[in-house]
Amino acid sequence: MIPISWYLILAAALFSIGLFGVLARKNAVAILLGVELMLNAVNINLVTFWRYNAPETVTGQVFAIIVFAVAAAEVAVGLALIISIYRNRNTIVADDLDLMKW
Amino acid sequence: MEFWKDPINTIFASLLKSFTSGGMSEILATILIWLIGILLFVTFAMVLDIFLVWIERKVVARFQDRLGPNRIGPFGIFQPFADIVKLLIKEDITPVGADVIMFNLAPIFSMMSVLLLWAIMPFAPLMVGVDLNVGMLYLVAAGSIGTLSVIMAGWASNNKYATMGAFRTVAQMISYEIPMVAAILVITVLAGSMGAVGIVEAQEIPFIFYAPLTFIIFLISAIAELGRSPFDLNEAESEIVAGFHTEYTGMKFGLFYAGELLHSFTFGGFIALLFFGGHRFFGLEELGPIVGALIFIGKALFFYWVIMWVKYTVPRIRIDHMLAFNWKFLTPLAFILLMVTALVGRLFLESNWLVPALFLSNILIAWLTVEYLKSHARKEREKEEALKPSTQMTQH
Amino acid sequence: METTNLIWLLPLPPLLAFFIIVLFTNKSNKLSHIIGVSAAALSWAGAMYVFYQAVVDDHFVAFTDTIDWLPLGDGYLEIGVRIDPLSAAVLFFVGITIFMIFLYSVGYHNFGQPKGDHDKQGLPPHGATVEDEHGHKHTVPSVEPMYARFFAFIGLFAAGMYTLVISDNLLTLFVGWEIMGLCSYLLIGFWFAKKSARNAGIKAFMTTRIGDVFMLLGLAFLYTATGSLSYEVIFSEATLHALASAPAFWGLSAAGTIGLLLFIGAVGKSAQWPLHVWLPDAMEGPTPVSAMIHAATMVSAGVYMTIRIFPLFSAGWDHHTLTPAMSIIAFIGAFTALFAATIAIAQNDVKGVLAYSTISQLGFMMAAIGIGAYVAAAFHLVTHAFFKALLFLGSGSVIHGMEHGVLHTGDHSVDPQDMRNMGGLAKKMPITFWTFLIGGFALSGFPIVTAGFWSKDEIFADAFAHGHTAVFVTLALAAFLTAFYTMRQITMTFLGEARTPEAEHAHETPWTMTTPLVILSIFAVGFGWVGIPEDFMNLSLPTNWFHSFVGHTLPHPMAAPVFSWIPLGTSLVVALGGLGIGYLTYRNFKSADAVDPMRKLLSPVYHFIENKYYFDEAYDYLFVKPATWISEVFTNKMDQGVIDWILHSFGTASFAIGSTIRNQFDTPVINRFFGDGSAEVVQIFGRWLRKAQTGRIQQYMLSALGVLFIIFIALYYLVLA
Amino acid sequence: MQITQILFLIFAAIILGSAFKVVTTKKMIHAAFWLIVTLFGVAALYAMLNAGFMAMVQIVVYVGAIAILFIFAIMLTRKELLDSAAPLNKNWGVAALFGLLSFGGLYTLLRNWEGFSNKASALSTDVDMITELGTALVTPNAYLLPFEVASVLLLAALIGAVYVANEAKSD
Repeated sequence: MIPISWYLILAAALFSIGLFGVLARKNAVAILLGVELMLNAVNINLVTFWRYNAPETVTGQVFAIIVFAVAAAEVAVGLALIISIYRNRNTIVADDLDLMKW
Repeated sequence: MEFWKDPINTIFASLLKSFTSGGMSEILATILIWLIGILLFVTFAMVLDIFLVWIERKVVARFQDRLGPNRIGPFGIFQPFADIVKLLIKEDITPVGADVIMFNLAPIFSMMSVLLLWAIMPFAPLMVGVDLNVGMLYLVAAGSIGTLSVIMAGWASNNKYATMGAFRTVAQMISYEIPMVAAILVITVLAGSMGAVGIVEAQEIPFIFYAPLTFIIFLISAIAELGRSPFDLNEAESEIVAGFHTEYTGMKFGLFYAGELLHSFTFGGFIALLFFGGHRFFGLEELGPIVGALIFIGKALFFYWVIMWVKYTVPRIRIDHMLAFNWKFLTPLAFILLMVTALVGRLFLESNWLVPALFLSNILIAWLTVEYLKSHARKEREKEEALKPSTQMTQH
Repeated sequence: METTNLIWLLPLPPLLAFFIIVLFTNKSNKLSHIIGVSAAALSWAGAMYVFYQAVVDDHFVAFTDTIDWLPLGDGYLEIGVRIDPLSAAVLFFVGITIFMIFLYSVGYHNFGQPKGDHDKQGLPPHGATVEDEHGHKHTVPSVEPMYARFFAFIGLFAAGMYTLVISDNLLTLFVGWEIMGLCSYLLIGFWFAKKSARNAGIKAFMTTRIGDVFMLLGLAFLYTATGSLSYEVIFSEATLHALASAPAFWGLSAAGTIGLLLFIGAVGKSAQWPLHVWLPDAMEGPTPVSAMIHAATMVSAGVYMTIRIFPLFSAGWDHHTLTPAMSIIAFIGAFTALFAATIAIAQNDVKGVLAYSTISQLGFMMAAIGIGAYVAAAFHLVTHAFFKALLFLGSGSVIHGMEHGVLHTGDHSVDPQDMRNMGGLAKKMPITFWTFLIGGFALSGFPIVTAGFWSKDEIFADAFAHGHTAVFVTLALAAFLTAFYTMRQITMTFLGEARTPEAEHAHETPWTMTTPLVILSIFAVGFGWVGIPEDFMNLSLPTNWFHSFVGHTLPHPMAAPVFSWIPLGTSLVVALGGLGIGYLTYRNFKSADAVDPMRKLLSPVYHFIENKYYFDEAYDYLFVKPATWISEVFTNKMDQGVIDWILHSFGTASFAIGSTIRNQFDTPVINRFFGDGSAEVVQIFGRWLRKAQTGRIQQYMLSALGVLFIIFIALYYLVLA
Repeated sequence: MQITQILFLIFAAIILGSAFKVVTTKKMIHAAFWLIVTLFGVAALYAMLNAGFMAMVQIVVYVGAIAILFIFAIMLTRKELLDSAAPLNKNWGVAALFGLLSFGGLYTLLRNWEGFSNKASALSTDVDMITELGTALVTPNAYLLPFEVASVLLLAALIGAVYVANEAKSD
């Protein structure tokens, strides 16, 4: 049997990779991709904790489903914003979008 | 007659015995037999596919008042083999600037999305690949792999028409997935299960009598998912050459083509499963799983024929009409049906009046819909007539 | 399915119809009325099923079901449904009348007729000109311009009424109550472009609001005293005993006070004196509305509620001496019954008579509850709902017929609602006449056959048997007047010869209007037979079904009064006498501008009665004018003169102080030193710091994360390790 | 080594490898496809955790909708795909450090948790998890309110996305 630690370490690694993507990618869409990786890592944790610690309840799965809904909403709005920015500024490089500076 | 009662498990047991007697470990033997089973199953599907090509060509010929293939073999039945040979010896072109890996993966994914569906097809009791308790969700999930293959093909071809075709297909498939899921949910509500076997078991009376309108919605959205006429905008040859598979030649094209035909047949099977009791046929299925499987395949062929019938009689519709039809009509109707079915099903729970009540509510909704459409059409007509310049004014 | 589940669903179809019509189908008259009428039919069918289930059960107590609704601090506020015998009986007539009235409205609002020539939203339809195949122009009735809206409103109303009837607690009852109040306002002012309709709507709303405020006070008192509003809790023996023994003030117990406060709500809703003034004005609305809201259902809600809370105000009653609260209710009921009946005899508007008649009949019921005749009140409530709805719909049919005549002659100065302009309509509108006659006789209590006779007789018997002579005499007088004005109305409207050309061209109304009349008239006659006392005329008849059914709503059902010839005789005399005298007085009323025979008879008093005892004017002088005057005085004198002056002087003073401080302290010290100085410091600092603001989101994230990590590591090593 | 453990390691390798490709690959469209591979891997993990429903929802929602949406967005913004330019910004070193830091921090925290090497208890087979889940989502005392709020959120996101991305007709 697989101990819970394997899943947790995998999730932590996936989360860190996603974090790196968010921090380091130039393209705004790629940043969102990183966010998706992080959300997936969270979901792995939720489902794992459900399976290992409280399999008789459904709490973990419900949490994960809510995360799905939030992720879908986040992607829809995020991508709409990116497309809107692309139309107006003709770029989606995060570093070029620096109107809000001194 | 063990074999007659439960063919799959009998074969499995005897094979396992002969393998393990040769000194093989049990797990390894099981996995090996499974792989052989899958291989046989897929081969069956592919052979069936070859005949589907022949049937398709024959039927379309009849619809168009032609004879169809009639040279090779009796009734031209070996025509598909000739086709295969032709496809195999064609030059295999990969366009310049194409994304090679994705370009080659796309046809495989396309075929895979169809074959995945066969895993949950309940041909008969005890003759089902795997009885997933989330079977209907699996159907939708496999559909999204199909979407993926289309977008891969369209993107990787490095061709404007291919990309455009892929865009169209994806827009269509994602849109029509919604009424299809709603229709499946209606069935789930009625059957109280998402598993294919559970749905068949719940159909003492076929679900077509519970939900005739849902059947129509499912049929329409299934045809749209398949991308067959009248929803074949993805390969509208007068507009975008051949859509996402413009750049494919030879057997890669063949895979797309065969995938589409097998997909249609599979959806025929799912229609039979969801609405017409699967392998049930007036108690005939009691004779044994093999008879049940034959009944199931017969029903699937019938609905495959219905899909062909639609394809060769209805002309292609415009893209904005296609989207408007889905979002403004099919989706709301599907959700209304879902709500009404849930409500009526709850009201007449475990009552003898359930079927008549559901049937009547469906009829009522259909009637109201038609009335609404009529009034809407009248209003649109009036609006258009008001826009026309009045000819009487100029005469005075 | 479970009956309780069905009960939950009863208000749903009309409510859905309301939303569907308002949101989607308001452009289509046909769809709207199909949805509206079928919703009413669905609810009706459900109500009948529930009623049937209640009736066939020999040991029927109640269908109840509760769910948790609003989470409160320490538990849930529960709502639920409860159908006991009383609400089953109410549900029965509510279902039928609402369905009938929906159906009737289709014809009343001229469905299927062409659009009017000059019809505008907010005005009654004026008729349309059509050309037939020969090129002749006809004026025909035109369809109501706000047809769909009407069905939406009455749908919402029906939902409110069903909610009220099925609820098992006073809170949801109050919710339904207020929904109906709103709908009543909307529907009275349905033709909002008419000033009179607008004012009538406001008047109805404001008047009932007075009652509702008191009712809310009563609910609040009740909730504080018992911690619940559910019938089961508040009508339990223990609670009632506790409430009855807790003194409130003026010699009333807490139970009596709560009962009276709630009763004031019912006074407003059921238009009892002194809050009766809104109901006659409410006749400005379309007739189906008058029938539904102001005769059959909404005003009945007040009586229903009063019957419902009977255990409250009768707590501590020993079946001999009435409790103070009961006496007050009996007094108001009896007084209203007589008082409204006198007004009704001088009304010329066909609906006006019925409006006052309604007030009077509701007074009968209130008086009956007041003297403890629980079942009699409920019985009269049901029978009255049937025959009053019938009468109102009949009068609507008459008006509709007369409007047809008006359109035909084209003389719009003739009021189609004035009874003096009618006469001889019996021949023109036979179905309307016969059904109206049945309704009128039921209202007057025509012996043996009609429902009104049995219910009124039971009230008389109760009043007499328990020795409430004053109430008995008052009600008998009122019943006499009732028979008199009913016969006056029938004679003036239907009998004799047509007094105007319009009446000659009146026309029978379409089937959607006459069918409800016929159906309701069956109930107006037949429903009385379920409540025939078993010892009537000392015969031994079958058991009084209604009494034993509804009586079991109370934990200790009261015995029916023993038969006595005196109330029966009184009842016969007043009914037949009133009808006879009415016919004799008015059969010679020949011309539209003839003087009313009663005017000669009672010359000074008549004027008084004709003007409804000047109640409207009195309220105008007592409340409306003073309120206006006080507000004017306050704006002109107090507000502008005194208060503004004080404010202005404050202003001047503070201005003086302020300018001193500003010049001496603020400008030199604060501005120059602290203000500018600090700004400069901030500017220098900011110039240095702004380099950090790169506008690059990822760099911000990096720095945020960096700080997070530092804090986290610090915490980890300081706290955890 | 048991078969399940081998399977887990294979899937973990797929997930982490493809995730790494997602954040480093130059071509955006490839990044999106690598994301799909990751998502499939995560779905497989769900299946291994006896959460078949979650696995299917993962594929339907993430692969069928979210990933396709990403591909659409990438194609719509392809004018400057930066396929040739460096995919990472100049802070990537710090970012990598932070990524490692977060992994290290999480690992440290987890290692000190006493339940770190828990084994899964057997799942009772007589309970239908999907039915339980569905009931829980519509039971007022369970998760009805979060469910409703999530649906409102989705509706708001739908309207917002349409509004934001809709090109204003300038006429």
